[in-house]
Amino acid sequence: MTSIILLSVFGIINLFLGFLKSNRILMPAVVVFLAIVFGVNFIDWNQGPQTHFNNMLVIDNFSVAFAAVMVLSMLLILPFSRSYVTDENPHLAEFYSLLLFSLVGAIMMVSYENMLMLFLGIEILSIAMYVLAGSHKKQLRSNEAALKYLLMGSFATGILLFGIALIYGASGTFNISDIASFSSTQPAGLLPMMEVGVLMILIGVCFKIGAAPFHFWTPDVYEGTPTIFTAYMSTVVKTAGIAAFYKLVWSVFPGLNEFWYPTLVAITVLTLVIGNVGAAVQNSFKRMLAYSSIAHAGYLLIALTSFNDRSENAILFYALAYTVATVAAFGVLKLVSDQRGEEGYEAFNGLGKTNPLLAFSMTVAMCSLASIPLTGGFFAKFFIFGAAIDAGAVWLVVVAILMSAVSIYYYFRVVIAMYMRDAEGERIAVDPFAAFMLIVLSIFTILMGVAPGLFNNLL
Amino acid sequence: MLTAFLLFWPALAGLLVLLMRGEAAKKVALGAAVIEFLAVVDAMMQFDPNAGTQFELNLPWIENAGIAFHIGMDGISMLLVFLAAFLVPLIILASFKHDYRNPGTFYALILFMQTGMIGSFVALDAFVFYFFWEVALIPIYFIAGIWGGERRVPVTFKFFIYTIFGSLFMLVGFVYLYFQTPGTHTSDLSAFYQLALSPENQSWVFWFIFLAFAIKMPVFPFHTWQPDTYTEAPTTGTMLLSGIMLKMGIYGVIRWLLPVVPAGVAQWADVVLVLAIIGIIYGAIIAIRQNDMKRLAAFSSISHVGLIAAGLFTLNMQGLQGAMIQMLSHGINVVGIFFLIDIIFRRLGTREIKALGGITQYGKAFTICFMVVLLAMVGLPLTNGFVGEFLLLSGVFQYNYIMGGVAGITIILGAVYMFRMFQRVMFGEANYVTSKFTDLTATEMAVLIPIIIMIFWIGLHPNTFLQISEPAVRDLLTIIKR
Amino acid sequence: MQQIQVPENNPAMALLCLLIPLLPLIGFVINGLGNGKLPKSLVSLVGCGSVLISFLLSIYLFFSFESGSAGYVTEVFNWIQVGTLSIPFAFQIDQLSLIMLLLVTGVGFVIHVYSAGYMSHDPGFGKFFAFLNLFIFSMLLLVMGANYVMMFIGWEGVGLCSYLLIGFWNKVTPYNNAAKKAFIMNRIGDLGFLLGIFLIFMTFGSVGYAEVFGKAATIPVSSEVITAITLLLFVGAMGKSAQIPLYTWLPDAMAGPTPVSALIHAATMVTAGIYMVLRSNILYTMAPETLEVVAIIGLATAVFAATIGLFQNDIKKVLAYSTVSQLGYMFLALGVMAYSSSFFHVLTHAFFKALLFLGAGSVIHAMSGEQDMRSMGGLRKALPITFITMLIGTLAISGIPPFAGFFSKDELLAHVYEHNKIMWGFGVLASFMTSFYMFRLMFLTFFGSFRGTEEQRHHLHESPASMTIPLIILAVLSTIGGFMGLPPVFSENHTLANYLAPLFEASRQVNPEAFGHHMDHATEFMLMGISVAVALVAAIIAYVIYVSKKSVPAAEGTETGIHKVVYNKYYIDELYDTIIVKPIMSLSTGLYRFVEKGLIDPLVNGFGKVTMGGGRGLRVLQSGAIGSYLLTMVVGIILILVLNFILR
Amino acid sequence: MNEIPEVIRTIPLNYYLFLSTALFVIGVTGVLLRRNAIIIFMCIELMLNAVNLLLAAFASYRSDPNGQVFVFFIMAVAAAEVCVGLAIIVMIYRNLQSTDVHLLNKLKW
Repeated sequence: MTSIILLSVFGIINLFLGFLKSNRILMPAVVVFLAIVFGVNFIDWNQGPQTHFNNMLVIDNFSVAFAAVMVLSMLLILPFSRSYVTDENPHLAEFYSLLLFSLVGAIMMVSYENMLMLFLGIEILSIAMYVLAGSHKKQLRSNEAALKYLLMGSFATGILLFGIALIYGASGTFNISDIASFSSTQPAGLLPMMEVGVLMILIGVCFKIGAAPFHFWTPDVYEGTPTIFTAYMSTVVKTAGIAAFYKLVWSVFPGLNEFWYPTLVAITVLTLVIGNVGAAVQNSFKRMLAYSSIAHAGYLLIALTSFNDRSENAILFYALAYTVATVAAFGVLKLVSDQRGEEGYEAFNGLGKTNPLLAFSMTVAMCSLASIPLTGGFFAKFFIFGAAIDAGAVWLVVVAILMSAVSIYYYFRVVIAMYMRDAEGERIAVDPFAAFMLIVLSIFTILMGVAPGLFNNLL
Repeated sequence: MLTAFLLFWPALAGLLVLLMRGEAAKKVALGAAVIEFLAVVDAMMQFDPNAGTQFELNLPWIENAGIAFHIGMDGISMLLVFLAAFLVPLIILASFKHDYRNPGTFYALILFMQTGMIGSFVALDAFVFYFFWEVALIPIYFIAGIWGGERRVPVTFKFFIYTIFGSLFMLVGFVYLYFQTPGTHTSDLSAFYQLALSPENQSWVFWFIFLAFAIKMPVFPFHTWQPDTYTEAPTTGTMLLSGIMLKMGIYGVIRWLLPVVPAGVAQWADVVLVLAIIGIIYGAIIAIRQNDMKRLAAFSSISHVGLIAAGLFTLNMQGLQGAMIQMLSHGINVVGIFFLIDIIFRRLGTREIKALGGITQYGKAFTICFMVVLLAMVGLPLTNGFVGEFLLLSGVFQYNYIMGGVAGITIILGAVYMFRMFQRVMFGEANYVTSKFTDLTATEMAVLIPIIIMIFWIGLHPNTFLQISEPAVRDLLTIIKR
Repeated sequence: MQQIQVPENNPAMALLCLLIPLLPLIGFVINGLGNGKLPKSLVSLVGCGSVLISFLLSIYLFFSFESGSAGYVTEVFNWIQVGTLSIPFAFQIDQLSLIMLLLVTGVGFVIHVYSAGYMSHDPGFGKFFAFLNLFIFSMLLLVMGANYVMMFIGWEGVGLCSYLLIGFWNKVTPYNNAAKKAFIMNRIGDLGFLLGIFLIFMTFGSVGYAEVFGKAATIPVSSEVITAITLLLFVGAMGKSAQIPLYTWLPDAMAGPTPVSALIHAATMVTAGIYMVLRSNILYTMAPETLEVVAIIGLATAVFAATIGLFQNDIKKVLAYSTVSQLGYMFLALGVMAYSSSFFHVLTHAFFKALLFLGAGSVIHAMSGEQDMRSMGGLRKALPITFITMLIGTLAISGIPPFAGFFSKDELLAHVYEHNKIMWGFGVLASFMTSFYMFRLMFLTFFGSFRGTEEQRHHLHESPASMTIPLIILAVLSTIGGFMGLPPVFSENHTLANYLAPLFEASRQVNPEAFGHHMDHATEFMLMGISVAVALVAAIIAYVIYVSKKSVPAAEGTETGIHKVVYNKYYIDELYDTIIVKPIMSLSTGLYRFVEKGLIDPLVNGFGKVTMGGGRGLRVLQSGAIGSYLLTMVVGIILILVLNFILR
Repeated sequence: MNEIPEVIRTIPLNYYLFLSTALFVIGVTGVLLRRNAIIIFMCIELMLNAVNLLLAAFASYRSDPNGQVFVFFIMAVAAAEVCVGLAIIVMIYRNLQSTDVHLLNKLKW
């Protein structure tokens, strides 16, 4: 709870800092803010569920853990925003503040106890992202991304709200434990209204995490959005969405599992296939990462469909591993595309020779995303598959591994470009902070791959 | 602790080598590999074949998931660790004449790979095994992809994806088995051995796990990555792949398939044997007309491995022990033959059989070495190839007369393609290309002499090695037949 | 029941047994590694010396062996031990291996000495001796081994040496092809042998002779498994001893230097098949069906090869076909269970065929490498010793008394006569042809006038002593060799048969009739008479054609009709080429092109292609237009609702 | 709010449900059919208002203020969305001199 308040306050303070003449203070300030939030967040660790706002928010280990992952994500992304930190950028403070505010929404999404909070969290997060997607005002691509995101996002919100309304109509409450008990006390089967409502909520959340067939915005928006915010979207937004989804599955509608299982599985399979196959044909690295984020949503959905107590730990581990690797990938992409002006695979040609560090951390990130052992991604997928196999969904896992094989194709294309093609560009200048962060990310990824026991049973 | 040393020493040395440049990297890498070899020899001296698994180390790894870092060696592991430790120094030495770009990285990758391979040979926990299984793959991917021939990128890429594709199925199989273990689940080998799955489940789990091994070996028809990769990879990579890595697949079958899903094996053994035997004949027949020596050796490897695979599934003493000794022999021979091919390629700039001829007039020592390796490859008695081939064929014959007979054709076809190649390359009149040939240098001799010694050692006194694995294989058969 | 003793290991005896093969091996290593560095004198000293010592040791062994006793086994070390399969590296010393030892080392030594002269101008002198020594080593393992796998070691080893020596002049591609062909055809037989060994192991649980033969008698006669074992082993023998259909390599093997032809392809290696059958005689006795097959194939080979021999013009080719034919005889004898007669013929054949080959070598040496008899003629003046010794050889092989061949062949045919008169008839026919082509060879080579070039005429000379002395030794042996097995009409005491008797004791118990002599002396005399008459008639015909009429075989390519077919060896090589070699080659290309690159590889790549195709298909949906995105989403929503509610 | 006003009861709940659903579908259809970004945006607002109506009706029928509170939040959020949305549309108009969403298809595949 404290973290929500602190983030809001820091957001406002940050806006005021924007009045100062120099933008240089902003990034360190945000880092400090986030560090504080990260630390304070753990005050609630192991304190048992605490309710706030009239039972509308509940802070428990689950929300603390996911909040930590999200705050950490932003902390990890920040160093790569250095190219924005110039005195000419008049909106820097606003951007940072928006990020901080959106984080509030994200945390609300993982700690909601009431549908209203879910809705508000989603919107706080989304509206900030609409703005950030369009933050390159002069650039048509950015504009297009913002508009697409906005229109489709609010469309999806409409669907979500309609679902919430229908559930309210059926159960008479927005409180999730009440809904849960309501749905479990309907032995004769649920009202059709409730069922439609559940499906619509499902669809709304699927849109937010970019699951097929509601994923269409993802590649376009990711591609058009400035890289730093894309990184944010594909980590924080995705994590928040999947955690919220998990809460829906696990605590809001636990009695409905049988009802929506076929739908969920169909969406999962479709997401896996579209994400991976779509990524395989991309020529832009950034767009590939967008599709890959769809694919990873698919893997995470597998954990959701297994409905057992392994899944939350699996999801948390996965989210962490995915976040760390994705941030590294986007970080390197940002550095490379800033200086080579391209976002395609060719931009990485010969990076292994000109910038061994960038190439190495990119390779580690790709290995992690492709779930090669020695990296966190391997155990992430391992735990997810474990949860699914434990639930008996072997065939779903088979689909997933077929798609994993495809994923190796596109992740390793960049590795090939870096190590097996000849250099075209000059050496890329990397500021020390970013370099340090890349090293940290790589070590973290490998640490998760070598000692997964540290992270796998937190909840 | 000894096992842990054997396992991590190459990786540690690799980290050191990674930082070095130029000649120093080669030498340090060689030194590290030699130390590893000496350590393995020491381990072999201390090893008591009848005492089951030794030098065990069981550390908690992912405690809450029942996954432990459990390693150790029994006779079967011991032999393969020996093979890996024996070949890596030779492979490094064999590459001395090459000037690879970034030698530090190159040699470090070799050493990392050694750790991966040894790791998969000593793992006693399914996930430790899987972990090292994949870890071994990454270095070879880079070795082949960065330092390989013209078509290296697509070819190694295909290899990489294909292999991982198989491995992922194995992972699913392991995870499934893991959840079948009683209580708080564990992935320990012994727990897997005690599983009693229904035959239906064993049936599909068999294919999930076997797919990975079949691709790695490779067994017909999962082999298509192999000739291309062997041809395009730098010779060092080809040696690592064919000499040691391929054995991971065979080892996997022995350790992680046969005793784990015996009922599945019983259901599918015939199918696998037929595939393996098709592979024997198929690889051999195709090898006859190949023009690129490396590709020829690659197809011959398919044929040889087919026989080993067939031997594994006979589930009798001769078949399995034959597989053990043949793994050793094949590793040694194939490294020898690829090295000899590399010598020709480096001297003359071509591996095309059609372009060669009459080399024997310019390299007497070379001819002798080539001949010895060739004879070992065709399984002439008193060379190592014979012992394995004899036992394997005997095993297959005991399993089924007709299969044994058909598999036996390999000894004819093997002679056909090998002697055909040998004749065209070594005999006849020399041409303007081959007349540039010069005889072996001291470094090259240093690689070939240990190989030749081993060829005759295993050929003349195979019991040295057979007795190491015999008790372990016997125990394994008891588990399988329980 | 023959009991082979396995005495407590006598280290001295084991060492002695080990030394016999080891010495040639050492010779091989010295000459092999020293190839090109050691002086020729040292090379020949090491080469001949090692074999000589082996020979002397063999003699010692022979005389220290108690004749009439069963053999003994000395184990050197345990070679392969897997489960119940135990293969010791052990030697068995008994009557059979002792005589073979003497034969191999004795004839081997003689030929080594001969080679020192014959090869003296060759740059590969050291290499040659190394290979010869290696051959002796392998052959000794073959005959001394105490189990089938040991025999197989030697079996493959001699095959290798044969390969190396046939292709000795490896610059010449046809020679290399001949060598390769020999090795591969032998391998076909080896596969049969190998499978036979597996079956033996499965049936008897062992591969040692003592155990196998001990248990063999407990199996009913003509049981399937025994028949299968013996047939498989016989396939091996067919390859090694050049029987139909695996004989075509042997004539080609004449590409090797002549001493090689004498040693390997006449005297020793090719008789390995007979040795093997003799060794396993109990198994064969238990399988009468197999014996019948052996007899028929032997007879067919004897006749068939002899017909080809009739019109060959290459002096060595004639001898080669003659060898094939004689080997056929030996198998014929085995087939009628005349085991000791067959072995008798092995011995005499070794003497006279080695002699003939060496003689031919001497001729070739004198003719500067010319092998075509059409270019020879009248050589008896220039090469008197060669002529006389070869004449003795010819008389011996044709079966003219009192030379060695007469006794062995006569004994052999007598047994065939007892078994089957028709077979005997064909045997006599082959004998007739043998006599004809041998005398044809003699007449074309040594009689008439010289038909070679001037240069060759100048060069004509008798060979050096190192070559003629071996000829003389062998000529003596060919002359007196027959007396170790006098027929019953002359002597009741058949030395060789009596010596070998313990070997066949078990067989005798299984099938006593085959070992009894029921023939009366009149028949015996009649058979002898017919043989001799036939041989003489053939010789006279040859004399008339080639000496009186002075006809010379036509030049290449002018043969017609049957003559042409026979001259071209019935086109068997071409037939094999068409039905086996070419199909395999096309199969190789076909499998690679159509199955590997046309089916399996595309299937694997197909996975990738489908993925990429699917990806490109997805791009159609990802059109960039918000409208279509929203539409697809709505379609998705509707689908979900429909599937969940209407189609439930 | 102990008693539900009779006047609300006179209209069955299903009517509200059908009306809001119809409004919602009209909104969706509008979104699908129109090309002008502003009109699409208005259609989305229509969808949200359909939800608002539904919530209000449910709330009234249940005499539960929660639903009505929710409506306020939706309104507030919608306002925020409109702010941002119009700003984005203005931004696009500046760059493109049009608000036709069909012109925005540079990002695809």
